[in-house]
Amino acid sequence: MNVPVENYLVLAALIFAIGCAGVLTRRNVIVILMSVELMLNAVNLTFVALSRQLVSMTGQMIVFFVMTVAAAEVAVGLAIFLAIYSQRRTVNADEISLLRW
Amino acid sequence: MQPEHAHTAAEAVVAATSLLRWIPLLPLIGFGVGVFAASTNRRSLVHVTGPGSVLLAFVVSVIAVSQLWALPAGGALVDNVYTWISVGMLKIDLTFRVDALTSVMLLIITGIGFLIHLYALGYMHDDADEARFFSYLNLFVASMLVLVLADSLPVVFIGWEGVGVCSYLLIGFWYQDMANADAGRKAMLTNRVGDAAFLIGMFMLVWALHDLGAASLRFEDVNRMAPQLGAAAPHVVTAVCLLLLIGATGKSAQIPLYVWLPDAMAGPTPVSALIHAATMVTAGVYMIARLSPLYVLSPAALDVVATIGAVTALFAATMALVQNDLKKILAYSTISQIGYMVLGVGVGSFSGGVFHLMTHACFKALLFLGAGSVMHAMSGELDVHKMGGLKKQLPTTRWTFLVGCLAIAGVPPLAAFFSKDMILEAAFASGHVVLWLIGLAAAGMTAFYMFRAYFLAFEGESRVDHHAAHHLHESPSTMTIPLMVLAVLSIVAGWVGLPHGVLWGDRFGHYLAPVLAPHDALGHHEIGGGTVLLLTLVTTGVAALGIFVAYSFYLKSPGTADRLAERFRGVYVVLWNKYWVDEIYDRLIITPYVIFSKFFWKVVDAMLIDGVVNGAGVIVGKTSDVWRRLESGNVQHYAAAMMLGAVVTCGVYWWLS
Amino acid sequence: MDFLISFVLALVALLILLQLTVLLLWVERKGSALIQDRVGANRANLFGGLLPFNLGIVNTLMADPLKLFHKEDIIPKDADAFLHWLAPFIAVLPLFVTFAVVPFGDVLVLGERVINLQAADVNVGLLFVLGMVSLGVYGVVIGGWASNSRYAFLGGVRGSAQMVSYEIGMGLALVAVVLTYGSLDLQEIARAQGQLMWGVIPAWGVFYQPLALVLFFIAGIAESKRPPFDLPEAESELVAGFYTEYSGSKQSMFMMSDFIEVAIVAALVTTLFFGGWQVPYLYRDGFHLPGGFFFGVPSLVVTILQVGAFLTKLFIFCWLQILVRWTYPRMRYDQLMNLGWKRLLPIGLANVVVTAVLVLALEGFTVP
Amino acid sequence: MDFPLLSLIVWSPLGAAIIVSLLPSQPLSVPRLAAFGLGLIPFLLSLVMLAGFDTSVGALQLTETVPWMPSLGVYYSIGVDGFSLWLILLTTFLTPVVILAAWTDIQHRVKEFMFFMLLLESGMLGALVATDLFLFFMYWELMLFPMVFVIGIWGGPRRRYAAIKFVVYTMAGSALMMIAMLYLVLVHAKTGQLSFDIVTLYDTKLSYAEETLLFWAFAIAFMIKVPMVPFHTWLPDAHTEAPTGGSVDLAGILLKMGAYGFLRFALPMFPAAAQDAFPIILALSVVGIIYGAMVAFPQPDMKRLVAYSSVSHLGFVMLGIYAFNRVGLTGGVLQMVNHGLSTGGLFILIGFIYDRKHTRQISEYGGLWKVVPIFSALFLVVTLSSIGLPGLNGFVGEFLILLGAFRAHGWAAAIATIGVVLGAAYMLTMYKHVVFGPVTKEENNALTDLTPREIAAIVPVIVMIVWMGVYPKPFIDRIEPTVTVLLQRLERAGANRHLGDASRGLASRDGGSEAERLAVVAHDGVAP
Amino acid sequence: MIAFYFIAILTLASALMVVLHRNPIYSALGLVNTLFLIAVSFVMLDAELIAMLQVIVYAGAIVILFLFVIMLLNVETEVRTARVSRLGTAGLVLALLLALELGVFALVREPSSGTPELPAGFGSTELLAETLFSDGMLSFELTSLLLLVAVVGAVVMARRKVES
Repeated sequence: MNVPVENYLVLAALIFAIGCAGVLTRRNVIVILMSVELMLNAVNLTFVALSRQLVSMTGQMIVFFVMTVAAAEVAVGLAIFLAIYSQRRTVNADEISLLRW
Repeated sequence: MQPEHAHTAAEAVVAATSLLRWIPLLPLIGFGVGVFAASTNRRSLVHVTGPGSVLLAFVVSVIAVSQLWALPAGGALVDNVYTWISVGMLKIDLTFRVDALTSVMLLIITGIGFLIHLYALGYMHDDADEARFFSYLNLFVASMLVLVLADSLPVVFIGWEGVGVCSYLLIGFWYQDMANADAGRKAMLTNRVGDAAFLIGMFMLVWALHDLGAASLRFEDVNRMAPQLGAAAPHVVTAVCLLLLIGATGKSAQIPLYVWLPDAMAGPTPVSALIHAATMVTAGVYMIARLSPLYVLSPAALDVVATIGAVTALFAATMALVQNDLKKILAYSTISQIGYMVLGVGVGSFSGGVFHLMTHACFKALLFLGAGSVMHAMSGELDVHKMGGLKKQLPTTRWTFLVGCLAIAGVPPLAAFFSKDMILEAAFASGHVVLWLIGLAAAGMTAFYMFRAYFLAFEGESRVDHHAAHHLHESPSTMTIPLMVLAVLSIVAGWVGLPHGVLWGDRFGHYLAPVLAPHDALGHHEIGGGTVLLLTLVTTGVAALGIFVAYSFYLKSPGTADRLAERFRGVYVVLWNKYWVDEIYDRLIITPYVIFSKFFWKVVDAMLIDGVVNGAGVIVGKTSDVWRRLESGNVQHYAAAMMLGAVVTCGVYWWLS
Repeated sequence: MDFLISFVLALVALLILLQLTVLLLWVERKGSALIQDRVGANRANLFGGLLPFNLGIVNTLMADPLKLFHKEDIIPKDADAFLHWLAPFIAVLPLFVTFAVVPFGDVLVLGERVINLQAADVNVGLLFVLGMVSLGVYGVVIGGWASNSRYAFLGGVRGSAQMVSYEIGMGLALVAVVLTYGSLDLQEIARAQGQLMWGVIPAWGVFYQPLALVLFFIAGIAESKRPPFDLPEAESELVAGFYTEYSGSKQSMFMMSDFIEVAIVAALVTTLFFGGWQVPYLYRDGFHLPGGFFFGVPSLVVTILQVGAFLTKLFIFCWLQILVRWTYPRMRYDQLMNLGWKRLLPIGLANVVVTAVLVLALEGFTVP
Repeated sequence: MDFPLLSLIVWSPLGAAIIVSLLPSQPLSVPRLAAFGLGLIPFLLSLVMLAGFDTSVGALQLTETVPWMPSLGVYYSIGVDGFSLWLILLTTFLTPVVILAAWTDIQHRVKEFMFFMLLLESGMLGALVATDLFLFFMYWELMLFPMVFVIGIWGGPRRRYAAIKFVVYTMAGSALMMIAMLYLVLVHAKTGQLSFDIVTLYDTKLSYAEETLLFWAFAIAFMIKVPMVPFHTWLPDAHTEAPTGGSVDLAGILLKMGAYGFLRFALPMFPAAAQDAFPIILALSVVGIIYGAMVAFPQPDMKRLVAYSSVSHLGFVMLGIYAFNRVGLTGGVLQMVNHGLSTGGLFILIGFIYDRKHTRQISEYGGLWKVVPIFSALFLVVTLSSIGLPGLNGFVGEFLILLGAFRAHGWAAAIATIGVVLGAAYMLTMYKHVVFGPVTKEENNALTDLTPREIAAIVPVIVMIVWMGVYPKPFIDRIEPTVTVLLQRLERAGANRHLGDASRGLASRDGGSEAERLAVVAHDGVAP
Repeated sequence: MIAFYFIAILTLASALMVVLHRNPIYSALGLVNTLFLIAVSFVMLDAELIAMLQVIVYAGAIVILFLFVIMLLNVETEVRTARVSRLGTAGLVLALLLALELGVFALVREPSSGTPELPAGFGSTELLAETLFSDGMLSFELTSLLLLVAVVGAVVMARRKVES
């Protein structure tokens, strides 16, 4: 199958944009985190597509790392949300402003 | 420093020796011992070392002087100790040098110094801080000796400031009384003003000489180069002379810097005698005499010198007229007498100045010690109006004091008769008739106020209050012996400098001649013997008049003075308040200085500069207070910012590519 | 032609799986009866008992599915209809796919054509298996959540936690195996087990990785939510756990998924630890007994023997699981978690490390 | 010199600091004794260095060069010459003294205090020996922070303010300096050689504009450190709030860094610009002399007074440096050491009395001589040295400075000379109020005189004060050659084009330049 | 090609679902769907291993975690505010711009000259492993460290919740 790499890139771009929109528009932190995952995956897709294009494994390697980091991020992030929720009974981004000023 | 050098300097034999360093060193050792004694209070120790060290110094000085006399006239002993400072062309050796002039000073300092130490033994006997006193006194002697032994201006300056500090310490010796401390500080600061001028003078001189290729401040170099200098840069010479003169006025309590001396009487009387009468205060005169070859090159400067001297002499004398404090009277008389010396050197009679310096050292020391003895007896009372009729209780003191008065009044054949005459004669001869008249008036006043003091204190009926009266007593022998010795000296000291033609003539002048600038350097005409005789009679007459007036006012018909005071109220008040000079200085200098200091501190420093500094801090704080608001704490805002950044970045990148 | 073959292969795999599940349904019923010393399913019958002997098995095979698929499909009120409908499919589909990578035989030689007896030859088969199995969770979670019922919800939550936890143990066990055989391809692993250890013992995983076997087996049972790990569907606590609110065909799908998981676990155990389709000493040309004896066997027969061996082993391990299911009591939830995180995980890690060290140390240890 | 003596001197305090920090902090005597003992090591080493110092050479000696970041042209290159020699000795000399003096002054966190003092010493030494701009800058900062901590932790009530003020002031300068430094290096890199070595950078070709800007960047940094009016207000606060040890090191060495910076960097690197800057700097130093003296006069707080006196004294130093002739420069360098000793001594003594009474208000004292004669006597000596009494160290420096300055800029020197009088004014006034007069405060009668330990701390300082006053020649002899070198540098860059008429006329007369002629004269003492 | 567009459209659809659906559960499902489809794309890009990892890590672990937390907190569906917040609009605009730009990037450059032929075993475990343990060694170790830290951190966080 010979899909030109541009298609994947555009696809990735769109997914990324969608992720951005999610991060910016949603109030629920969990969903925001999901959107972040979307963005990460968009990047992954780009990497893989390009590694295919450039015939180099490095791209895939980076994807590997990205996944690991994502896993860590989610674990910690969700744990934080749990903690916050137990304190403030909310998971709405605009109601959590611990770092205010 | 190389002998041949000195040869070219003053065509005279210069003998190197390592003896001289001991002269200042001995008192210095005494000082060290004194410090040790003071810190571990072993008072008995200083009884030996205090006077002892000075005595030894005296002995060594005598030896040195005798060696000097062994040399042909104009010779000198030189002791090069070590190089003090040496930068590039500037090489300052710590070198001691004894020539005629120095030898005179040496003997005065060590000799009279010893006597006064002796006197102090008795005077300070029941003072707890005796040890400290003697250590200071020794230190003073040491510095004074450095001053006179020095062969270059900077080394002179060491002694110059050293004696200043010592006088500061000794004036404030009884530090418990703030007044004394203030007096000490006043002395120090006033001197400092002079010293600053002195320094600048030195700088000018050294660079001027440097441009002539001989950057040195050694006296023989200076004096040797003086003619060239005068030719090359006469204005420089004048400036240097005047600056050094200011220094001298500070040290020698001349107008305008005399104000410290009267207050300096706060110190113990031996100090007044030694420092503020015999030695230190004459340093200025010594210095001018020392640099006479330079001074003679600038008639203008010399005129200034002479004028200052004469005016001071009269001015101080007038103030002395109305003083009631015995020591104050003596203080003003000292100022006035030094005025004479300055007048003397000013009119070119350097030997005359030094001559009067020597005689004055004798009789003024005598007078002070006498006053001290009186004080001792009167348990600290100094007001002449509270004395009277002391001659019964204090015979020795009385006689010696009387001798002193006669001497200072210029009664022949006592000391001042010859020295003062020599100066006045020189003044007249050099054509400064006005100055001569002033001097004459001053002479008359001197006679008057000295005898006023004498009559009030020793003659007439006693006005001593009772509790002081019942333990009136003659001072111990340690005090009286010096008095007698000094009395004798005051009588005979003048005989070494008789007028020309009279007996052996002016031996003193001859002795000093090689060192000092030639008497006729100013080219003033020699005057005939007749005139000399006339002048002598006039002065003597004036002196006698003064004595008589004093007698009639205070002994024959007491109260006349008060009536006069009533009559000439204004004059009296002015004199009584010493022309308000202190007050004027206070208003003109000190108060503004303090005000400005406070202004600089509180306004410029605290408000202006720190205002800017702290202001900067405040501004930063305020601005960040504004920016801070950006930290909404809402994650999405940050995310939005990031996003915006990304968009912009990409946009820019795209734009560029 | 190729397409046809792969289609056939896929079909075969699917058939094996489906038959197996239905069979297991009956085996479980009869087996439990046997263990509990009772008769078990014996009512359904053909021809109204005209026949002298009871064809219970056939009946059961036919009857149970029929009954289930004819029942009414109830969607509870306030349930999220879509997800409620979706859940069972999510539960079943990945499992079907999973079986595709399991080799049920070596090769079938038809004329010049050599067919690899494996539905889908994925060179990362093992990972594929793991991935699919992990997808199975969603059925549970969504089903539990969608049916808007406390019991179901709790079942879903339990299920998610449990399965995520035990995947790790499972993964670690597999890692050890992979290290040993140096491949992720199940077929290769199976082939690798054809060699002999010291010329006698077949190089099966059980001999190389006994510990891994235990771990995998336990984790497998946990993954398939069967007792003693059946917390998500604990009858005595949560009625029927995540599928409380299901009935009819959907419920049957959940049950099917249950049995399919049993089958898959069995298949994996077989393939990874018991030589898969391997028959000891049997090679493509025949038996090579230790000591140089040789009996030639036609390759078709070889293939049949191997497939037969595979199926036999499969049955054995299914039966083993059923035995476990009816033998052990249910664990408490904390015990479950402790076992997963504090026992299996460390042991698994240790096993991996030791294996890795050994692999490096003595080269010959790795089989191929 | 194969044996890395200089490095040893620089690093030994650091080692000492580390050792001290590892020791137990209780009992307090442990860190104190350790710090004192270890603090002596660098001093002894520096004495060895002094012995090995070649008097006849003006260039850098005992140099060491080790590649540090060769790719950046950064080398660990150090050396010592007449400028740094005595300051190094002063540093190593003062540190043990300070530790001894701060024995009881510091009661809490003694170990940390000692650690910082030693660290500070190391930093100061490093800055003094560094001949690589980068290295110097590093030490320059390393020198800053221990002092900040010392002020900020052990300081007085307003220590926070003082410490921050100190930091911000200095950092402001440092920032400028760093920029200039980098710029200079980059300009030099155009020659294809990337180097931070100052001797190399001396010969960087700069346009006059560049040179001027760079000079001012450096100069301001150093002027703040000196400090020159109007950058001085950090000093009184820092001094007042700092503990005794801090004040002594601050006055003793830190302030010298400014003037030293001028000598080592600003002047030789930007000779022309440096000399054209003379009107401003000269004016500021003279203003500083008078202004400092005047502001010092009404100060109610002893330390503040002494702090302002430092402003005045450092003004003298700058004046001497800007005389641009042998005498003035030598005097300036010498005066740095003098000021270090006398002001250091003053702070030590004030610290002693502060230990007893816990106030520095002059009005709180009076009549101390009666109570604590030994203290008063020593205080007297140090005071006199501070007001430049001939025979004590202060005079020699002042004399040479004024002499030199008088040659270059007569009026400036003349005005500055007034500073001598004013100096006496405030010092003696303070001394009078503290020591003379009746004992006004009752509790002062309870004051105890100096302990042997305290005497041991201050006496070495006084010995040095007297020695340098009575026999300064050895000191001058080691400074002078370096001065000559510097003068020749300045000369080549057209020095003394701004010097007084006299010298210009003279230069025209014997054709020779100030520096050369002085160099000639140097050999045969008095020129015939 | 068709397959790609099919997959792509599905992917975008499910991605949109993540962002748009008010119910977190659906978002999560949308996410897992997207991820799975991306995995498929990976397979199409001859990155099978990555694809599998994608499924295992994301689908198998991460999203389950999401679901778990969502259910644990049982987050109610978001109440959609009447008007879209300023931030929301800004976000949308930004997202669009970004998509535009990135897309433009991808498209303006001259089209890639077909897809290169791959060497045998590209994307295989061995190759990835080699790259990973040669070039990426350090990063690998660091990542492992990061994971450890993350675990500890997560535990600590969760613990605090339990205590309070």
